[in-house]
Amino acid sequence: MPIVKPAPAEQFDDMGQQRRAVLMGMWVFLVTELLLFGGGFAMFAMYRVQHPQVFAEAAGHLSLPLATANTVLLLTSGLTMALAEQAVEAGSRRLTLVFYLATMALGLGFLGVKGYEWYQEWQAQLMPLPGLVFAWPGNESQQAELFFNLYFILTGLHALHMVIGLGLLGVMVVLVQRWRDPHRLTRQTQVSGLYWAFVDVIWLFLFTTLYLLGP
Amino acid sequence: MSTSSVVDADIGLELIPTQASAYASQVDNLYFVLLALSGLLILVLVGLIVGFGFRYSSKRSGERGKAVPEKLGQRIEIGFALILAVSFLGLFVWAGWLYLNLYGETESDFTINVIGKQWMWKAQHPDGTREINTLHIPVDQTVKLRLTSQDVIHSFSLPALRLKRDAVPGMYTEAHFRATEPGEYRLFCAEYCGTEHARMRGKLVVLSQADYQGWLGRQGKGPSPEVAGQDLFRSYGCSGCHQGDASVRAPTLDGVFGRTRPLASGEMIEADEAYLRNSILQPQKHVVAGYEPVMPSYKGQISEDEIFQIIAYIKSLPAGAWKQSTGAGQ
Amino acid sequence: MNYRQPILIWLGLLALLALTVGLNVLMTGPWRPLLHYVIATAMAALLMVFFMRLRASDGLIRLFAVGGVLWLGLLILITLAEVLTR
Amino acid sequence: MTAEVHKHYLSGGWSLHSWLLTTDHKRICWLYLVSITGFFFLGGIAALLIRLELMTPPGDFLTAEGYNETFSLHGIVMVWFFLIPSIPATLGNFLMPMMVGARDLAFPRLNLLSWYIYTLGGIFTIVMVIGGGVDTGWTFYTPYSSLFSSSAVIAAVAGVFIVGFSSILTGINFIVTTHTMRAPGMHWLRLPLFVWANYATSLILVLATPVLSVTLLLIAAERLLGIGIFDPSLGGDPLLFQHLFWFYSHPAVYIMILPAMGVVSELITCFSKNRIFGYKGMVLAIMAISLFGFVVWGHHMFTSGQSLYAGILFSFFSFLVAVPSAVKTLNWTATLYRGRITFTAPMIYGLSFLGLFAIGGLTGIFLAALALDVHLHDTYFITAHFHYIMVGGAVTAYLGGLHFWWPKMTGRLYSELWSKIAALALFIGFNLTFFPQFLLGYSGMPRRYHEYPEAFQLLHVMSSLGSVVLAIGYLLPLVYFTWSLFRGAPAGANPWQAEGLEWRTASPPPKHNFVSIPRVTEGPYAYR
Repeated sequence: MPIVKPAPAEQFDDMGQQRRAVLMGMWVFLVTELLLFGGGFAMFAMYRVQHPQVFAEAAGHLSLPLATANTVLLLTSGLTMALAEQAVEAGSRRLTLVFYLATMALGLGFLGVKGYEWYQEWQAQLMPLPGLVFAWPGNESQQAELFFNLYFILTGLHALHMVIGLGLLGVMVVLVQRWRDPHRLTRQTQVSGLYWAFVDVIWLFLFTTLYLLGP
Repeated sequence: MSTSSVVDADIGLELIPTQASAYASQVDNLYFVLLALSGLLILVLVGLIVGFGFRYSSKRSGERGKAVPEKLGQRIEIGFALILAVSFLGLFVWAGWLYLNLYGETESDFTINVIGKQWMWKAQHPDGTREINTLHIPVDQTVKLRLTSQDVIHSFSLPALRLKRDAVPGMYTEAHFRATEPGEYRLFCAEYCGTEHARMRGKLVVLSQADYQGWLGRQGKGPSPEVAGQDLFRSYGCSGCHQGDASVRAPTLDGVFGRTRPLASGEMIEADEAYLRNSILQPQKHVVAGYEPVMPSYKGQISEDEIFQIIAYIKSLPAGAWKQSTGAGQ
Repeated sequence: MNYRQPILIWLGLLALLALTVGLNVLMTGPWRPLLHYVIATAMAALLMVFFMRLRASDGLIRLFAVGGVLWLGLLILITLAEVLTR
Repeated sequence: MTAEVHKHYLSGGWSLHSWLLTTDHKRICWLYLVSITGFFFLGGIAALLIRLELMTPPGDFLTAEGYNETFSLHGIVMVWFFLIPSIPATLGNFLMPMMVGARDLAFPRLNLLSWYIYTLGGIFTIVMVIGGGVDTGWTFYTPYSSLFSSSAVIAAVAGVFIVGFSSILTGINFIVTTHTMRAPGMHWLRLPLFVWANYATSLILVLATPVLSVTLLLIAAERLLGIGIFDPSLGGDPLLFQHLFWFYSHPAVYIMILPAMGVVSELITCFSKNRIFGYKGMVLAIMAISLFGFVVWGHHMFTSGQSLYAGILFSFFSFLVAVPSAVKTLNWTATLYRGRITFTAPMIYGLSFLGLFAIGGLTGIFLAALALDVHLHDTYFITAHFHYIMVGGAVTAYLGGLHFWWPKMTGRLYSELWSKIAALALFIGFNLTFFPQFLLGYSGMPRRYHEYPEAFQLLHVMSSLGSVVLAIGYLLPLVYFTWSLFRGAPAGANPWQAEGLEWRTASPPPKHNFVSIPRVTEGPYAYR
């Protein structure tokens, strides 16, 4: 493979400066993402203390086994992504590709399970959308509806981030396939890895907040 | 568009609105102190700018002397900040104390229920008299306002009393006042609430106590809220579970108001208006210890008006009232 | 390549997950939610420090990460405090 | 000076391609300038319609719906499409890299993207809002916006949501640039206050905007899908929206005023030829304002039914946050002491800012005082107060900054006489418009009223007349700035004898700002 002499983009003095800038930019972006979800968490917290019983009861209607399986999938994809970062630094195109594809497969698996879970909730008539019947088996149907609204919005927003992440990985697979500028690829892989791990972190708190605060 | 339906109080422009209560004059005092302080600061600022502008204009040549040394500059900054902070602290305490007087718990002589709806104010007096967009109250009585809304957020604004309180759907808010000056004053909706927001206004009429009684007498009044509430209590089927033999399934409600009740969750809660309202609309929220959460919600079936009346009825029941009446019936 | 460290971290994460789910099934009482959040925070910390390489990053980036969490805490704490004292 | 002529950033050509695909921060500044000016005059027309309606007590010129839509348009456009991006996206974009001694921002393509997001989002909103009408006010309070309004709320909310991304990207760019792109020797305590102010602003943009985004997203979801989040009939909390909204929108006020403070610091030092009084104090004050600004949001909710304890806490912090602003005013004034003051147009704007900002700030104290706020909340007193801060403060500083850096941006000088006339017209017109509104407010007149009791007419008429003077004051610069582009005298590198890295390069600057990256050896404002 030809060795490309790394050159920074024209606004930077050297590679070190560019690397610092790119990583810092990504981290600041992740902070904004954190606060985007944070608004959702704040809402949930506020309603959780206002309607503690119904919210606990509603959490009991979600599928803990499926969510746990999903958490395992996502944590494992975090591992493969971390390995992909190592592989690209080690300069192994084949291994990088393998780990990228594994990460994508695990991510797709997560979305599949999530979709199945939504399907189950739809079947159980717990999906509060217009045109659908919302049949809550317990008391205080309205407050339960509030819980499920928040549940679908938060998990939906997270799934949207997963889809964006998968798109990003897809682009990266193509770039790794071409293997033009390894320095640049390393930087790009690190940034994608940060995003992917961040989506993991958000899921951990969603999992805790939505599934584990049951009765 | 005609303006005939809006009744404004007939008063001219008052830069300081009539002080219709002792509280109003206290708020004004705070206002005057702040005006004086701001005036002084602005005067000093403008004085300095104009003074420096002349004295140090670039058209005047000559040496300017040394700049202020950094140490001294820092002392000036810190000193200024401290003086401001201390005077702000005083203002904060003063204003906060007045605020607690307005909104906090106080003994009141009677309560007026106010409901905001697009685009009118509905008020109900303790004896059941109702009025729209006008509020009559007697002078020298502590009046408690209990506000809510049946659609969007409104705000009940009485400038002459320096009083304003939002009427929020799904919530009770409170404020109280003691008017000291008979007269007619303005009443506004201050929170933007939709198309006819600007027409959601009317007047506050403060009457002498005798005139107030006279005014009440002239109104074709309906049944008092307690009586109306009792009827509603039956027609909504509340009595079926809460009264008589069935009261094993649901707690009896005579004398419940103001008592502290143990909940199934182990907490204690005081049975105030907000609690009673919640119990009608979200019965499972605070289930009393020893009872099953079986009561259905009345949300969507009962209006805010009717809830006020049922609460009035429950409040009017002394402890043991039902036992006596059933006992007498045997 | 160094497989050891990432795999150890991953095993640690799975163990913590098993712990928190186990607690959910077995334990009751008011302290449980707190434990769940402690475990979630520990897992997030593992992810951030190792997979997101916070350990190797310069101090400034760590400051941003911590700052973001603090700000979120501010939002949640103050709104909750308001609701609970209403 | 050598006779050598550098190719400057404008000489790269005038093709559409060279503008719409540029990544040069200086050209992007011009793109922003054009969009922002468009939005400003649109919002201004709405303001004039409002003032015209309020000349007479009954609602005779506009219908109730028409009036409500007009003030909503005015608020939405002015807050989100003008004030928030105004100084950072134009002057900040042009100057941040030059002031830290860099060739460009850290992410030039992101910078261009953020202009596209801003402009397309803005045009989308305007088309939808003018076409469909939105009558919620810029605050979108629920449940009115989510359940009751029958206007194009979704479109407006979507537009603001999109523009939020533009703010976030600009914020990230400025933060990273300040941290990583400083020239050799440019350490933190040598940064001009303008850079500090924009840095602090960017922190707020990054931390607050996402919370607004998710909140607006939920309003859209509630209207579109019927997914109730703020719906009281589901047990939703009506105050929740206000908390989340003001968590962004109060700090947003500092997004508008902090860059203005930065501009004024540059103006006053340059035209009194003096070092800034208390540089460290100023830096500390900027950072304190931006961070403390996050814990005062509840002062918009004193009458709302929030907990009394929370009210007291928020009031306390609101008093506190006023202290650093006051210290800054002291420092600006003290900077005049023993200086050599010239009353150029930028300086007149700077001094106007001092007076107007002081009035706006002091009336803020009235509103932090709990009991007084209860009386003044949602009246014209509030309207007057925030216009003193946002128009008297932010817009005045924005214009002052434009006048100051115009020669740098274009290489041309504008008419001195006309610029002074415009600055004075603005000062007089502004006070005539908004001072009567303080009086209206204390006498009880609520805001957002399209008709009102006759007693208030006199003050309303004064305010409306003032707004005409104000409008002329805003139109004048448009004329003489345009004129100067073609006929203005060449400005030279440093027409004001100002200090600062941006004045050490040619006007207009070369493509990469400096012929060689400067080495910084002393702090800013080395005037003495």
